[in-house]
Amino acid sequence: MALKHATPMLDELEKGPWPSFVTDIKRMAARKPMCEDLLGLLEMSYEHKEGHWKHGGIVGVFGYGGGVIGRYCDRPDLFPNVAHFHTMRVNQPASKFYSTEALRKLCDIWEEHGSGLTNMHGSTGDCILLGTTTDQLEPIFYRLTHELGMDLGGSGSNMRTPEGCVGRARCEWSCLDTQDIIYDITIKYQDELHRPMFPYKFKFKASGCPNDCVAAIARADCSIIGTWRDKIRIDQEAVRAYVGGELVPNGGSHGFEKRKLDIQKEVIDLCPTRCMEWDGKNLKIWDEDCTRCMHCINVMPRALRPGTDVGATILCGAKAPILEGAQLSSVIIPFMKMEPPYEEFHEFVEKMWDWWMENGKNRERLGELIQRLGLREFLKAVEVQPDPRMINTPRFNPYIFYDPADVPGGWERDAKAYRERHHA
Amino acid sequence: MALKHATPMLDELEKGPWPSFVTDIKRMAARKPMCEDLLGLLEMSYEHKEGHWKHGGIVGVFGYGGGVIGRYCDRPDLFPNVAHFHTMRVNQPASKFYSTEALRKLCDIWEEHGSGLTNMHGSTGDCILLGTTTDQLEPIFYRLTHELGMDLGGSGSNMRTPEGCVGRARCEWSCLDTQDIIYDITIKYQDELHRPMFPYKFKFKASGCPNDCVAAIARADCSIIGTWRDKIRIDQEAVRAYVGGELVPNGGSHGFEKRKLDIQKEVIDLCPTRCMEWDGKNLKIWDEDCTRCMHCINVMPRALRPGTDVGATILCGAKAPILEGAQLSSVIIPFMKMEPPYEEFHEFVEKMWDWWMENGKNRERLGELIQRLGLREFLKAVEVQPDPRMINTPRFNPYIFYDPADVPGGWERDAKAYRERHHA
Amino acid sequence: MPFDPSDIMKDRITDIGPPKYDKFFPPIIKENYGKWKYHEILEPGVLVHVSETGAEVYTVRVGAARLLSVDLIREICDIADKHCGGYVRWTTRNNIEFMVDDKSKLKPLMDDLRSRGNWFPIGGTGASVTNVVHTQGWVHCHTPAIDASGIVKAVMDELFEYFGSHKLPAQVRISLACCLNMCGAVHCSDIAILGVHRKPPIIEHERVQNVCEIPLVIAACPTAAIKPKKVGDYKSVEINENRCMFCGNCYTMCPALPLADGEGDGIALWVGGKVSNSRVPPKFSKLAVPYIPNEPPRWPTTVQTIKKMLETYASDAKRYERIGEWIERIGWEKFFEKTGIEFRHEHIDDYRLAMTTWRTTTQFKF
Amino acid sequence: MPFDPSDIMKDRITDIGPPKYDKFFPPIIKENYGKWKYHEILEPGVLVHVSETGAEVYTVRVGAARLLSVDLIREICDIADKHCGGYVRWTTRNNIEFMVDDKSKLKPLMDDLRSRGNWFPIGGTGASVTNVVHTQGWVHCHTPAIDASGIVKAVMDELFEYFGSHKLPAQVRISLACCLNMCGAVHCSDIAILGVHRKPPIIEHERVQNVCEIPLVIAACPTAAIKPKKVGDYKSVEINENRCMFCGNCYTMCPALPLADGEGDGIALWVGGKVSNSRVPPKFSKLAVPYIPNEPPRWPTTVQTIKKMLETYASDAKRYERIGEWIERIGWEKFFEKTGIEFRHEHIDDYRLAMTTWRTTTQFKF
Ligand code: SRM
Ligand code: SRM
Ligand code: SRM
Ligand code: SRM
Ligand code: SF4
Ligand code: SF4
Ligand code: SF4
Ligand code: SF4
Ligand code: SF4
Ligand code: SF4
Ligand code: SF4
Ligand code: SF4
Repeated sequence: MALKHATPMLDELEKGPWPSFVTDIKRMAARKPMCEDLLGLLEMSYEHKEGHWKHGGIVGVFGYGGGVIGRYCDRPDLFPNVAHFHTMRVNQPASKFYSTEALRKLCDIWEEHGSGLTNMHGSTGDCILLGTTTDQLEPIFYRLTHELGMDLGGSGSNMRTPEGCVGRARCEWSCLDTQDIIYDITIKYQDELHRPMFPYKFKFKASGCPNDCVAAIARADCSIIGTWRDKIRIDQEAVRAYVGGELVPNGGSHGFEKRKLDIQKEVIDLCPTRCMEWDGKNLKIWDEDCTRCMHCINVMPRALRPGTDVGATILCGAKAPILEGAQLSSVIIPFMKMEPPYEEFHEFVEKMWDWWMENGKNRERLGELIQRLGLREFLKAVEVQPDPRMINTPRFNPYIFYDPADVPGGWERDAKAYRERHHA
Repeated sequence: MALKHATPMLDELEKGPWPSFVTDIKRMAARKPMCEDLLGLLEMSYEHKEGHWKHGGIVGVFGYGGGVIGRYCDRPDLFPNVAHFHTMRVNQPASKFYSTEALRKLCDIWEEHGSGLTNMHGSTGDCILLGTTTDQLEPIFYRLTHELGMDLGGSGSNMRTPEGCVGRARCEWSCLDTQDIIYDITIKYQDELHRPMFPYKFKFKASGCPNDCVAAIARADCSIIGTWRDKIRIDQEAVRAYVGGELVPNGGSHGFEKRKLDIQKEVIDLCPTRCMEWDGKNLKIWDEDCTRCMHCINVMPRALRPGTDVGATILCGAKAPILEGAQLSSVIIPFMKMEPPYEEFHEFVEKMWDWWMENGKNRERLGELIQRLGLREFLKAVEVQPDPRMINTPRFNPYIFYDPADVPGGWERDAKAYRERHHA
Repeated sequence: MPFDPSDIMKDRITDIGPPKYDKFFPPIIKENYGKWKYHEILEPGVLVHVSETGAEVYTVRVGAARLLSVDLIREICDIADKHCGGYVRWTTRNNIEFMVDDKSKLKPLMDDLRSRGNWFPIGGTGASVTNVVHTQGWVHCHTPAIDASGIVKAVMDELFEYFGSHKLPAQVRISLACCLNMCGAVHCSDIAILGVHRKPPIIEHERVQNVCEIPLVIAACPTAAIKPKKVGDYKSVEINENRCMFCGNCYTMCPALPLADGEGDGIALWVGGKVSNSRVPPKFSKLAVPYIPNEPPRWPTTVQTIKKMLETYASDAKRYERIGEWIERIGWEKFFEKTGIEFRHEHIDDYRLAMTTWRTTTQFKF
Repeated sequence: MPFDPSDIMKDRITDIGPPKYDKFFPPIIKENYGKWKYHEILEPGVLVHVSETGAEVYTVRVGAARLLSVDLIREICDIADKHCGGYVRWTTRNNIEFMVDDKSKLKPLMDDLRSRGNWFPIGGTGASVTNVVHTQGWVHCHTPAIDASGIVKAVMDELFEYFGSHKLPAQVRISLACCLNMCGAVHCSDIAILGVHRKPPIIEHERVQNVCEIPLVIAACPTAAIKPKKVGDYKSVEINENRCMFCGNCYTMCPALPLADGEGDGIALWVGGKVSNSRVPPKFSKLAVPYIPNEPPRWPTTVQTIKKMLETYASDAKRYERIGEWIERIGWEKFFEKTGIEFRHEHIDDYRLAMTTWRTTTQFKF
């Protein structure tokens, strides 16, 4: 069936082995005028090498300050069906397992009320419903909550939809119940998720181990990363099996042929702290020097496992570049046990938010505020003692804000006595 | 002989195995009232835990804007002989070789006209005459120039006294004639050394090799460090002699007993680029990967030597912390041949100074100016092409000042055409 | 009680959050939650996880465009219903994972997937190029300098062989963000594709005072390039173009300052970032290529430059070495030499932390 | 023509610079300039350099206070005349080097040096603590927070055994600067002793306008803590004490803002810097101990803390590892644990590049 707009450039994107979003949209376009116009608009963008969307106005569902991104096209004259093309962010179930039953229902709702196009998933983690009109927002919301038990995710100066890695659901290394932690945060802070109260957005992400499969350290204002405090568990026999070529190194990441693992070169020499030794029969790890980087475990998953005294390292401040340049999260709490009801963690979160809300400027992320006021102020606010694990290196500039409380007489000076000792 | 002031605290510094400056000053104090009062004043500082010198006024020799640091004591009532206690900076001969004849003459002049106390040497490199009165400055200067052929060094917003390592005079590794380079700079830029014309101080230092025995990279606005472009010279027999225990590793720096060098552990594993291999008989160096760190040469001085295609890496910008924090010098010219008459180097220096004088604010060191305006501007000024050797890593922030010359139409925008394509 | 547009508060449910995660766990996952013992990749895209109980779950990972129609999702559901007991999941990089609880179910599942044209390419595990994390581009956002989905498609077509194989020295994570806001958080990717503007904003003086809060606009500029200015009768702003580095933050705050420009905009490529703490700490990606023009529909220069970087890496790096680790070992001077990419002034940082990127040692390679 | 105070321009010689270096080279140096082939340390403080010509020069390095009287210099000249053909040199770290051109001259020279009390300790080569580079302190400067020569004497007395031996894992360079101006450029030392103030300046309102240029004073403050202020009739300044980090730059510009305070001032210790490019690039020294009070005349806490750091390093580091390399290997958390030094908020940077010092990885040791 011929579509309304010719799309010679987009058609080029139907070629090649990777699944084509163009083919997919075209399929929908046959019965969805919104999709037809979207293709036309996109083709025009390809010609102009410029996008054709305007700033979104404030649209949303009643009582929520987030969850919908308003979007209007700048050529409604040509593409009336995408004149309005708002996005709804549906809060995904933690780590994105779905029953087909739920998914199909979601599809039905969306086909009825919107474009029928989605993003599975948005970068933050939401299940994104891409393109609808203002009048459809409330009906969709109603049906989501009533029929699916689903709710909207975050946008604006809110807590954003938290997300975690697959964790204990299907990974042997997880030191955390990532799903449960994410679910707990999401539920406990529904108000913060839906109603803007912060200086800017705030993101949580949780990875079960330092491999950080959800990229928490790069993109969450508060990154929760699983770790352990005791020893790596070693199965010496399995180590020997790797060395002997009976097991495939790195779980097959580099190929599946059985080959002898060169344990010295592939493991010991790549250990960042060089805290391992292989004497030809046994592997020794000096765990007190291990920085739990995961490399050895990654390479020998059947021989090595994280310890059992598990918990999280809490790091704060990651964000994209706007304004001061991108930041990674920094260690704030080297180790915290993470067990329900997560009280210690909640207390930390609330102290952190209080400080941020009190001191943060408009559009200032937590990481930028810490930069501006100093890590010291943040630690004071969250009542955490300074620890060398928070830094890569102590300061190298001599510009120290000494605390007057530590100085005899504080900042008081006796100018007269001074000039008695030192004539001007 | 009893001295005028009791110095019970300073007397404690006459004990112990290290040579005592107190004993030394006391010896002079017997015939030099200035030294007597200096001891008294210093003892008072020890009591107060505060120094007792005031800011220096502008004192100097006629026609020079530097070379003398004025100094007045803040208790002339108690210590009249050090009421004035100016310092003269005498430009040392490059790398500080002296004939006793010259030294004795210097001592005689200084005993006659000043305190008889010196610093051998100041941190910059000068031979420092410590403590005299204003009226003695001209006579000293006259006698220095006439009797010794010596001149004052730098202070204030001048070029400062340049200095180099011992270099080819007594070191087998020197890739440069450090003395000659230092002498050349010093003589060529006498005007800049003596008469303030810069925004602030400017320092040159030259080390013959990357061991940098004059700490040029840490404390010279322009650091000249010898290096080579070809291959490390290897004497394989001598390598074997080290491995065999016939030669003492590291020239004896770690003890003199003959012992077998563990070449793998002590050399190859410590090579920062791991560009060496020892097959039990021969040492192979992949020179294209060598970063000329000197370690292997340091450890096996009888087996390895720098190459013969020698020259300098020129780095700029080192300085102490005031104001922006300390800086190390950064690579500006990866390699420059340094042979008399050093024209290429002079041209570079003059372009650098011109840019600094034109753009530098009062009390802004070159390194800070480069920080403020960007390395790009500096490179343009000195007409050097960007080179990855100038950086440890390319930028990681996306804030790029694209050059309008590279953009079709430059910064011109056609607002009307834009709004024809995009309705507001 | 269906939705009643005249009384939206009726039966209103709010703040319920997402369904509890385990509601959607397949039984094998629920039963073995926290009990997994080890895993193995059986072939590219196919994982087995073995539980302490002896149970096994087989996962088939397939690549997908992130933009999916409900039709395609329904097809995914069909497959999941047929083979996986009605469950499916998405990964953090937008791949789809089908899981079966018995080895015997694996082949039928894979055969089915392979029978459906090229919709479900199997791969993305281990030392591969997995799916490209990306953003909206011209499909939905108002600030992009480039498209997203189209570039991703063109790149993945070209690198397809690396998706379904384990031939690389280590995993390679490619991301795309269509403007400096970097929604994909591409700043820590092995290879990042970033949309950049290169012309300062147009200032629509007649509109500024109506559609923008001038003080917020001024505060938005990281380099303080924007100042208030009266233009005729209009309260507006002026921009010191020499200080503009095209970040677009002013446009975010003010629609009367459009930056997009077909001629000016394009792509910057970044390399060597990583997220995992494995071996070396997480790293930012660094600038590789300052600018490549937008070349729709298939962006050949971008695609070929990425391929060249990837293959240079593939042939030069040691096993386990991520791109950033490889470059740090050989040095940036060698990276530029080996890839043939020109080193230009744009590579030299001149923002806040610029000084920390300069080479303050004589250690470098000729 | 002796100097004529009534006519200083008569016969005036200016701008001649220093004597040409080779005028003062001993013959063995002149003859073998650029021909040296290798060297060896025969015992601590004694070097031989061998020329391609076969010639040898033996150097005896002796420690010295940097502050020397002309009497002591004359004694040095006596020794040089007797043994070294009338030549002597100083090193870049203020040691004295006596050179002889024949092995037979070595023992007489060393015997002579040793016969002169403790004035000429032999050492400072190889894996030793060599002389302490330092600055003026209370002997000459107007801005110091501490003395220089006295502390150096106390430290070297305590570490004396390490000067005349090669027992350390590598060379250890100790430096001292008596204020944040850091004239010794101590910022890249294995161990740095730094004088610090801890009270904001006194403001002598009556004097400010007479002795200072107020705009320069204001510009001098790195944290913009200083503002102009009228106090009664005086044009003066006010200081936001919360922003003061005691750098003293305002006092450099204005004598009416004294910072020195017997109770407030003291020493900060820094570790792990280096200058050479050997193995690892040059490094800045990092804060080890934020504050130790001034304890004249022998600064016992400072001396003992340095000794403790040095000996912890000596017993823990591998051969060739400079202090900074050792710390980077074991991690700062272990440095603080092993030395027993308390980690405090002062260690956490809060200046311009602070962010670059934070730990952005889960890699650390418990
Ligand atoms: C939809 C999504 C991109 C996608 O295609 O997946 C997205 C889209 C937008 N982001 Fe984002 N961001 C999205 C995840 C991110 C992420 C990634 C993450 O959350 O892990 C980041 C980087 C991490 C971070 O938060 O810093 C991100 C950093 C930004 C920024 C820069 C923020 C900063 O502090 O640097 C902006 C600009 C702003 O806030 O003004 C921004 C702004 C926007 C806006 C709202 C545009 C704007 O300027 O108002 C985009 C709306 C696009 C549209 O039309 O739908 N978006 N944004 C992602 C949200 C989907 C979801 O809910 O799952
Ligand atoms: C004498 C000497 C210290 C010594 O005991 O050896 C010295 C002494 C002074 N220096 Fe220095 N500096 C001396 C070498 C240095 C060095 C080391 C070097 O040159 O290798 C540095 C660090 C490198 C550098 O240049 O950055 C140095 C960095 C400073 C600074 C900080 C400059 C900066 O940009 O951070 C100041 C403050 C200033 O200039 O206002 C300073 C200022 C001073 C003043 C003039 C005090 C002042 O604020 O006006 C001191 C006069 C002391 C006096 O009463 O004699 N001095 N000064 C050194 C010169 C002797 C010589 O000529 O040989
Ligand atoms: C499914 C997924 C988690 C999820 O919640 O969805 C996942 C799953 C696994 N990851 Fe991951 N990782 C997943 C995203 C990530 C990410 C995040 C990202 O790419 O945005 C990272 C950090 C990337 C980075 O560093 O830039 C990540 C870094 C790792 C690493 C560290 C590799 C390294 O050497 O740096 C491992 C260990 C390994 O592969 O040896 C790992 C290992 C694993 C294991 C083997 C864990 C396990 O025992 O099950 C899983 C299969 C690996 C595989 O595919 O080869 N996973 N993994 C994600 C799949 C994404 C995809 O579709 O391609
Ligand atoms: C005499 C002197 C040069 C001068 O012009 O005066 C000198 C002379 C030599 N240095 Fe040096 N260095 C001298 C100051 C330095 C400095 C500067 C400083 O300390 O302020 C450095 C940089 C220090 C730093 O990195 O912080 C320096 C870093 C080196 C190194 C690199 C060591 C390392 O592993 O980092 C070597 C190589 C070695 O020792 O193996 C070296 C090696 C040498 C050799 C072996 C060179 C040679 O072949 O003759 C000389 C005898 C070494 C010895 O004493 O053990 N020299 N050397 C300086 C003696 C200072 C003193 O009295 O103690
Ligand atoms: S972050 Fe760790 S626990 Fe989570 S999925 Fe990745 S490897 Fe497993
Ligand atoms: S986890 Fe990392 S640091 Fe720890 S032993 Fe294994 S490789 Fe070494
Ligand atoms: S810097 Fe190099 S050439 Fe100069 S003295 Fe030191 S080791 Fe020799
Ligand atoms: S000089 Fe340094 S980098 Fe070069 S081969 Fe020797 S140890 Fe390696
Ligand atoms: S990266 Fe920029 S253009 Fe792309 S979706 Fe995010 S805000 Fe929009
Ligand atoms: S694009 Fe960025 S730098 Fe340019 S004017 Fe706007 S906010 Fe400022
Ligand atoms: S460090 Fe400070 S106090 Fe010491 S000499 Fe230099 S300027 Fe004076
Ligand atoms: S001491 Fe430094 S920080 Fe304090 S007021 Fe003076 S210049 Fe400012």
